[in-house]
Amino acid sequence: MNDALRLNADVVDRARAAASAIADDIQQHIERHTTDTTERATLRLLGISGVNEIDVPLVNVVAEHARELLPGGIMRPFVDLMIQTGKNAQQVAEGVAAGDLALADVPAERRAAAETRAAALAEEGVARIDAVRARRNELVAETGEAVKPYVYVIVATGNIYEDAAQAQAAARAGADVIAVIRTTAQSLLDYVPFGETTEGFGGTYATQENFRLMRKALDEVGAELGRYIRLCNYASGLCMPEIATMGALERLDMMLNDSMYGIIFRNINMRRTFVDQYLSRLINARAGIIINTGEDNYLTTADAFEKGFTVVSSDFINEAFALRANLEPWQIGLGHAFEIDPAKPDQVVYQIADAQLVRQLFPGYPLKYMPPTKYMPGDIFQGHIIDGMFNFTGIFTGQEIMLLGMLTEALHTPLLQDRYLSIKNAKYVFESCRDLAGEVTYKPGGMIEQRANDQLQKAAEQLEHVREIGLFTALEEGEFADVKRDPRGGRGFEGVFEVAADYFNPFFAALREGRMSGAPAGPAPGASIPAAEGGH
Amino acid sequence: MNDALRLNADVVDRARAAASAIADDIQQHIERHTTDTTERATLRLLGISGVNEIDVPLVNVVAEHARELLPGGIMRPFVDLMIQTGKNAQQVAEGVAAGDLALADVPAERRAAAETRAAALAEEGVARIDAVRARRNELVAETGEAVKPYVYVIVATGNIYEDAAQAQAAARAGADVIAVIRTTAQSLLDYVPFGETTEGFGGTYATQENFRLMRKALDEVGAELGRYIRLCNYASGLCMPEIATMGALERLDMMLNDSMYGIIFRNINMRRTFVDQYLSRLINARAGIIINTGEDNYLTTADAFEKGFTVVSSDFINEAFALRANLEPWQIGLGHAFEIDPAKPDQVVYQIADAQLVRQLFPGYPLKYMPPTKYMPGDIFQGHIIDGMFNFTGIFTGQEIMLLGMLTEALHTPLLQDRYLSIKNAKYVFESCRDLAGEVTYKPGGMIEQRANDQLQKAAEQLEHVREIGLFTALEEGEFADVKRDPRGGRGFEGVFEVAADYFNPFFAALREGRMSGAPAGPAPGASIPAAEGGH
Amino acid sequence: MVIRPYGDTRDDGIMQFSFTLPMPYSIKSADVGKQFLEKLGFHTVAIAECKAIDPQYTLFVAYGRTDAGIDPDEVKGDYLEVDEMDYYAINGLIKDKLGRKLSVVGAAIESDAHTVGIDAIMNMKGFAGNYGLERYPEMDALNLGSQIPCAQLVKTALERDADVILVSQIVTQKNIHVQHLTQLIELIEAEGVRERFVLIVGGPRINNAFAKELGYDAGFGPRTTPLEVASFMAQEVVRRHEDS
Amino acid sequence: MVIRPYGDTRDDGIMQFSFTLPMPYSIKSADVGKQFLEKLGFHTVAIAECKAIDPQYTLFVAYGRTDAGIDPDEVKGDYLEVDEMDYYAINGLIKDKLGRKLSVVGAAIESDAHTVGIDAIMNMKGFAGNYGLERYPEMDALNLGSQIPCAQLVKTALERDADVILVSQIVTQKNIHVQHLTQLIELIEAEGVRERFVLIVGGPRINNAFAKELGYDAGFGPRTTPLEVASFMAQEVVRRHEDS
Ligand code: B12
Ligand code: B12
Ligand SMILES: Cc1ncc(COP(=O)(O)O)c(C=O)c1O
Ligand SMILES: Cc1ncc(COP(=O)(O)O)c(C=O)c1O
Repeated sequence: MNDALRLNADVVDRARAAASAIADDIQQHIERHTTDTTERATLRLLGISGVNEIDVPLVNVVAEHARELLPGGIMRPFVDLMIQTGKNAQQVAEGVAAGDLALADVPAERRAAAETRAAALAEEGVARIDAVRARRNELVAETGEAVKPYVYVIVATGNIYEDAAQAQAAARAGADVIAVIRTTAQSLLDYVPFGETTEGFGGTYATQENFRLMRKALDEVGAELGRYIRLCNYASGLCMPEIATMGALERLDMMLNDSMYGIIFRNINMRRTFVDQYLSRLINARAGIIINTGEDNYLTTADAFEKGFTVVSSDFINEAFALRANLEPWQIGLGHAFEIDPAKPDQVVYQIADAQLVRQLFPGYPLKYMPPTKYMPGDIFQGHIIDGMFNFTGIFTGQEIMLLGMLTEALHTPLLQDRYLSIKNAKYVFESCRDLAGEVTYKPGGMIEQRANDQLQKAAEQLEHVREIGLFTALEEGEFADVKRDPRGGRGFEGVFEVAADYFNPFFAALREGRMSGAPAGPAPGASIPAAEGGH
Repeated sequence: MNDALRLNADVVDRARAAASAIADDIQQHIERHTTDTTERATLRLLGISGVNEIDVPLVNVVAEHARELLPGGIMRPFVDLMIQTGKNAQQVAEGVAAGDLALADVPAERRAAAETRAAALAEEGVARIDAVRARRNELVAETGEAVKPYVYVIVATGNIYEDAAQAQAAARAGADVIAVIRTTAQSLLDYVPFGETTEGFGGTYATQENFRLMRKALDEVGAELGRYIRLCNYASGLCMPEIATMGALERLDMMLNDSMYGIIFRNINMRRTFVDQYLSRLINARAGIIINTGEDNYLTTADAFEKGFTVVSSDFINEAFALRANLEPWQIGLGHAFEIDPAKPDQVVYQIADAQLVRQLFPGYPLKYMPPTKYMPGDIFQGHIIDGMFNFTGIFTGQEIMLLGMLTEALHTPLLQDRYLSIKNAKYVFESCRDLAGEVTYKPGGMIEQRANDQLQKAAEQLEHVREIGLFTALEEGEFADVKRDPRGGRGFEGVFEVAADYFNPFFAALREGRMSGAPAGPAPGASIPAAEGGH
Repeated sequence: MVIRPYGDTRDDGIMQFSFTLPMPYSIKSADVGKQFLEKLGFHTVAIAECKAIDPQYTLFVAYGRTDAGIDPDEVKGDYLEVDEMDYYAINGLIKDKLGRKLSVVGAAIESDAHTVGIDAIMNMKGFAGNYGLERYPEMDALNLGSQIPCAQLVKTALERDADVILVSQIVTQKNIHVQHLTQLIELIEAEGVRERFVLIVGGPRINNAFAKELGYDAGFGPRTTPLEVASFMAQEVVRRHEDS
Repeated sequence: MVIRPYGDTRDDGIMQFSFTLPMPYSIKSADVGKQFLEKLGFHTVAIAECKAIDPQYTLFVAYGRTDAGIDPDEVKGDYLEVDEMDYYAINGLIKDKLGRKLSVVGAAIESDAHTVGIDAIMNMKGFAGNYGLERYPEMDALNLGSQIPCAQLVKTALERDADVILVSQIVTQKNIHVQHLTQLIELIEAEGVRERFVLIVGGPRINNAFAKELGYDAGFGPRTTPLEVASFMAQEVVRRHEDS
C-alpha cells in the first residue's frame, strides 16, 4: 500500500526539507548546551547506580555537588578523581556523596590522561549496551518473532509485581509489546527513583529495578509462548537520557521518546528538552531500541479534523531529530492517529485517509498507531466498537505497532479483563481483515486522496512557517496542540548549561562509532494461539 | 457499487434461466393444487374473523366442516350460502360454527350467481387491502422516511405489551424496522391464534390483534420521531396465506416469506408449502409488503465457506417465485449472509465478497443482510465486535435492510439494553463508514472477485442440476442446508388437495388486477438523533 | 482459599455491571444507580454511564467492588469427568465387553427445532474434528432430528432396543426445556422402562448436575465433543452390562 | 414506587456482570462463578462465558436476577440544579447586581496535567457550542493551566481578588483527587480566607454532593457546559454580594 494514494511528491519534499532545516537550527543549540540530566546519564553510563541515605540517586548527588563543573562536562573531573583515588566509578560517587571526595577542575597537566581514560570508559559503557543489544538479537532469534502489527498494551497498576503478572497474562492473550505506564507526573521529577516499587498513581515508577523485574517476566512468558515479548517505557520527561540509559541496560525494546512532548505536555523547558532528547536518542539508537513519538497527544487538546496536519508536521520534525541522533528507520516509531469525533459522518473514512497518508510518508518506519481516547464513552460496549473500527483502520492502512484502545478508557487504567477483551477485539479484526487492503485501490481524486493531500499541504506550509520563525518561537506561539510555551519558562531550565569551550564528553563519539545495525530477526512465533485458550 | 466486481454475465444468465425453469415447473404443481390454509385465507379475505368457544378460529371450523368441498374452492359454496341466507360472511361463518348452517356443493343453476357475487366480494376484499396500502403511502409521506440501510431489530418477549414498549424504545434508539418474533413453533400450528397474547416462548404469538397493537405503537412512535417505523412478522409456516392476509389488513410492511423455509426448517410438506407461498405472496404483493426470504438459515446447518453458494442459488429460486407472484423488485427482500467462522483468516474479506456478489446479482432489490448467529460467543464483548464487522460489511457492500446482530445472541432473546447497544453499534459503523465503498475499487482478479465468481459458478451449476432433477427431488436429496425432506412427508400434507376441474377462487385474479405499484416515498426523517439521547 | 474478583490488584473485588432501570433519566439517576448497587452490597461504585435509552428507561454501565469472596475448594458438584478414550478404543471396548453393537437413538424433542447440537454429536461428519456417532462401526445410531414428541422418541427407543437415548434441548425461554425434559422422564417412568436406558441430555444451558436433578444419567453442556459423549456412553453401557 | 432492573419483562431484575476470578480454569469454574453470584444475592444465574484468560485467571460473563429494588423517590441528594441563563443574561446580571467584573481563577492542581476539562469551561473557544468564561466581558478569567501547586493557586487568587476559584481534577487513581482537593481546602482554611471565595471543583468523577462533602461550594461532573458553570457562578457571587 505504499503508493496507494497519489501524494504530491513535491510537497512531501518541501515538508521534509523544511523539517530538516528546523532540526538543523535546533541542533546548533543542542551542540552548544548540556544539561544536568545529560551529565547524570553520563555518570550512569559509567556504571553508577544507587541512592544516598535520603533516597537521592548518587548521580544527582554528584551532579549537584559538581554543578559549577557541568558546563565543562562531568567526565573529565570525575575520571580524574577516579585516577587520583584509584577507585572505580561507583566508589568515587559514593565517596562524593559521603563528603569524603570532592570534584574539581582538572589541572591542565592531568587532562590528557583523564580524557584518555574517560574515552576508554566510554567504550566500556557502550560495550555494555552493545552486549545487551546482542542478547536481544539472540533471544529474538531463539524465541521467535511476533507477527505484525505488533499488539501493544499498557500495564499501570502502580505495583511492579501486579504489572508483571498482568503483562504475562496480556502476552498469553496475544500482546507483543508491554508498555509500563509511569506514575502520574514522574516526568516532572528531576531524578529517577530507585528500586522496586509497589505504589503508584495511574502508573508504576520507572526505575531500573522495575525495568529488570518486568524484563524478566516478559522473557519468561516469551519463552513459554515462543514469541519474544517487547518491553516499553518512557524516556520523555525531565530525565530523558538517564532513563534511556536504564532502558539500554535492562533491554527495553521500545521507549516513548519525543523531541517535544515534554515541552508541550509537561511544560518542561524547551531549551532543556531538545538537548536531553538528543543524548537519549543516541543511546536508544545504540541500544537497538525503537522509539515511539507522542504526536497523538496533540489531538487531545486540539481538534483532530482541523488540526490533524500538525501531527504530520511534527512527525517530520521528530523524524529529522531522530535521524540526527543516529536512529535507523526501523527504529523510528513515529506516533500518529487522528482521533476524529466518532459522531462526525465518515469518521472512519477520514481516519483511513490520515493513517494512510502517514503510512506512505514514512515507508519502512514502524509507525505506532494510537487508539481512541478523548472521545471514548462511559458506555464500554460502544467504546469497544469504536476501538474495533480503529483496529480496522490500523490493519487496513498497514500500521506496524498498534497501541490497543481499551473499552474502559474513559474510566480507569485497564483492568486485567479489559486488556484481554481488547486484545481479542484486535486479533479478530486483524485476522479477519488481513488481506482486505490488498484487495482494493483508492479512487483517484476521491475524498480520501483529497483529504490526504490537503493534510500534507497544510503540514508543509506549517513546517515552512516554522522554519521561518524558528522552532522556539513556533512553540511559543502555540503551533502544536494549541499549547503555548515560554522559551525561558517551564521546568528544568535551571539545569541547562551553555557548554564551555573545553566541554568534554566522550560518550557522544563512542555512541556513534562502530555500532551494529539492523533489526533483530527471528522465526515466526512458536504458538500463535496462546495455550490459555485451551480451557474455554 | 453495482459493477464493483466483474462477474461473469453469462453465468448470471445461466443461473437465472435455470431458476426460472425450476419455478415454472413448480408453478404447474401450484396451479393444480389448493390447501386448507389457502381456502381459510380466502375466507379471511372475505372478512371472517374470531374463534369458537374452544378457541378454534372460525375459518378453521368452516374449512374443516367443508373439507370435501375444498378441492372445488371454498368460495362458491360459501358465497352461495351467504346468498341463500342473506347473511354476511361473518354471520355465515358463525352459523356454520354453531351448526346452524351447512356448506354444500352448489347446484349448477346457482353457480353463476354465486360466482358473480364472489367476484364482487373478492374485489371488496382486495379493496380493503388497497386501502391499507394507500394509508401506508400517506403515512410515509406525512411522517418521513428512514435513511437506508434500514435498521431492523426483533422483539420477542412473548408479551405483546412488553414487545410494544420495547419496540418503541428501539425506534427511539434508531431502529427503522421492528420484527416481532413468533413464539417457538407457531409455524407448526395449523391455525392462527386469536386475540392479544401475553405469554410466549422465545417470541410472541402472531395474531391479528397483536399485529394491530404493534402497528399502533409503531405509528405513535413514528409520528414522534418523524420517521415511519416498519413492522415485520412471519408468513412462512403452516398458515402462510392466512398470516399474509392478516398482515395486509393490519399494515405490516415486511413479512418473512420464503418459498422453501417451512420445508427445510420446519419439515412442512413441500407440496403444501409451494402452494401456500404462492397465494401468500400474491397478497404480500398487493399489500405493498416487502418480503424477506430466509436463506440465512441454510448456513446454520451447512458450512458457510463451503456451502455459501446454496444461498445464492436459493436467492435465485426465491426471486423466480416472487416474480411469479407479482411482487415488484422493490418488494423482494432476498435474505442472505454468509456466516463464516470468525476464526477463519480473512473472514471479513470473504464476507465482503459474498455480500457484494448478492448485491450485484439483484440490483434494485432491498436485500436483507442477516447477522452472525451460529458463531456468536458467550463473551458478549467479543460478540459485539463480530457484529460490528458485520455492520461494516453491510454498509460497505450497500445492503439495504440490516438485521442487527445482538451481542447476546448465544444467550437469550434480546433484552431492552441489548437492542439499544446493537443499534448504537450499527449507527456508528454505518455513519462513520458511509462513503468508504465509494472511495475504493476492488482489485480485478483478486481474492474477492475470484471468490464471488466461484460462488456464482457453483450456484449456477447447482441450479442447473436442480432443474435437471426437479426441485422436489432436490429437496429430497438435501441440496439446501444439508437437510433432506420426504416429498410426501412432513406436516400439513393432509391439507393439500388437487383442485377439481371447476375450482373457483376469484381472489387470484382480483389480487393481480389493477393493483397499484411503486414503493411508498416520504421526506427524510424528521429527527435523526432520537430525543432520548438528550438526557445524560 | 477464599478468592475475590480481580480487577487491577489482588482482592480488589472489582466487577462490571450493566442494567436498565425503568425510570426516566434525571439529574439524580446516577445516584439511583449507585445506591441500588450499594444496596446489593457493592461499594466504591463508579457509574461509568447513565443515560436515557428511552423516556422511560435509563441504562447503567458501572463498576463496583465487593468484599465477598468464594473458596473454590468448597464448591462441590456433580461434575462429569469423562475418562476420554479415542475412536478405536471406544469401538474396541464395545466389541470386547458388550459383544454387540451399542444402540443409540437421539432427538431434539417437542417444540425444539434446533438440530445443530445433536447433529454435531451424532452425524457422520461430526464436530470439532471428531467423527459423529453414526460413524462408529460398533454403534447403531439413529438421529431422529427435530421436534420429536417424547412419545415418538420413547417408542422408537423401545423398538430399537436402544441402550442410550440422547436428547437435545436448546430453547430455554421461560424454562421450557425443564418442562420438556421432565415430560420425557415422566413418560419413561410411567412406562416402567427407566432402567433400560442410559439417558443423556445436552444443550448450551445444560450441565451434569442439573441433568441429574431432573433424573437423567448425565448432562453435557456447550462445546461438548462427540468423543466425550461416545466415551461416556460406551463405558456406562459396558458397566451396566457387566453389573447385570 | 420500587423499581427493579428491566431486562426483558417488567421487574425481571436482570443484570449483566463481568469479572475475573484469580483461579485456574477447570470443569467446575462455571459453578464457582455461579455460586459466587448467588452468594452476592442473585438468582437464575446464567454463566454466558467462563474462560481461562491466563493459567491463573478465569473470566466470567454472566447474567443474573435480583429481587432487590429501589425507590427513586427515596433517593435524595445534594443535586445542583442550576438555573441556567444565557450568555447575555449572565453578563447582564453581573453588571447590574455586582457592578464590577467577576474575577475567577482556574487550574488543574498538583500532579494533574489534564487541562482539557478546565479549558472547556474557561477558554475562549468554549465547549459544546458555549463560549468559555474568558469570553465573558463581565468576567476577568484566568486559567492557570495544569499541575498548579495549591499554594500557587491560592496565592494568585488572593492577588487577583478572585470571587471564584475553579479547580479541575481528573486523575482519581487511588483517590489521589481526594488528597489534592483536601489539601487545597486545608490550605485555604489555614490562611483564613475560605469565606472570600466561591470554590468550585469539576471533573469526570466529581458530583455536587461529593464536592460539598469535601468542603467546596459546588461540584460539576462529566459533560458540564460553560453556561451551567457561568450561571451558577454569577448567581452565587451576586447572592453573596447582596447578603453582605
Ligand atoms: C441455528 C439457530 C437456529 C436455527 C436452527 C436450525 C437447526 N436446524 O438447528 C433456526 C433458524 C431454525 C432457529 C430457530 C429458532 N431459534 Co434459534 N438459534 C440458533 C443459533 C443461532 C445457533 C444454535 C446452534 O446451532 N449452535 C451450535 C451448536 C453446535 O451448539 P449447541 O446447540 O450448543 O450444541 C452443543 C452443545 O450444547 C451440546 N449438545 C447439544 N445438544 C446435545 C445433545 C446431547 C445428547 C449431547 C450429549 C450434547 C448436546 O453439544 C453440541 C456440540 O458441542 C442460536 C444462537 C447461538 N449462537 O447459540 C439460536 C437460539 C438457540 N435460538 C433461539 C430461539 C429463541 C429460536 C426460535 C425459538 C425463535 C423463534 N421464536 O422463532 C426459533 C424456533 C426454533 C424452535 N422451534 O426450536 C434462542 C434461544 C433462547 C433461549 N435461551 O431460549 C437462541 C439462543 C437465539 C437467541 N439469542 O434468541 N434457531
Ligand atoms: C487527554 C488525556 C490525557 C492527556 C491530557 C492532555 C491535556 N492537556 O489535558 C495526556 C496524554 C497528557 C494524559 C496523560 C495522563 N493521563 Co490521561 N487521559 C486523557 C483522556 C484520554 C481524555 C481526558 C479529556 O480530555 N476529556 C475531555 C474533557 C472535556 O472531559 P473532562 O475532563 O471530563 O471535563 C469535563 C467535565 O469533567 C467537567 N470539568 C472538568 N474539569 C472541570 C473543572 C471545573 C471547575 C468544572 C466546573 C468542570 C470541570 O467539564 C468538562 C467539560 O464538560 C482520558 C480518558 C478519557 N477518555 O476520558 C485519560 C485519563 C483521564 N488519563 C488517565 C491517566 C491515568 C493519565 C496519566 C496519569 C497516565 C500516566 N500515568 O502517564 C497521564 C498523566 C497525566 C497527569 N499527570 O495528570 C486516566 C485516569 C484514570 C483515573 N480515573 O484516575 C484516564 C481516565 C485514562 C485511563 N483510562 O487510564 N491524559
Ligand atoms: C512521547 C511521550 N512520552 C511520555 C509520555 C508519558 O509521560 P508522563 O510520564 O509525563 O505522563 C507520553 C504519554 O502519552 C508520551 O506520549
Ligand atoms: C423465512 C422465515 N420464515 C419464518 C421464520 C420463523 O419461523 P418460525 O416461527 O418457524 O420460527 C424464519 C426464521 O428464521 C424465516 O427465516
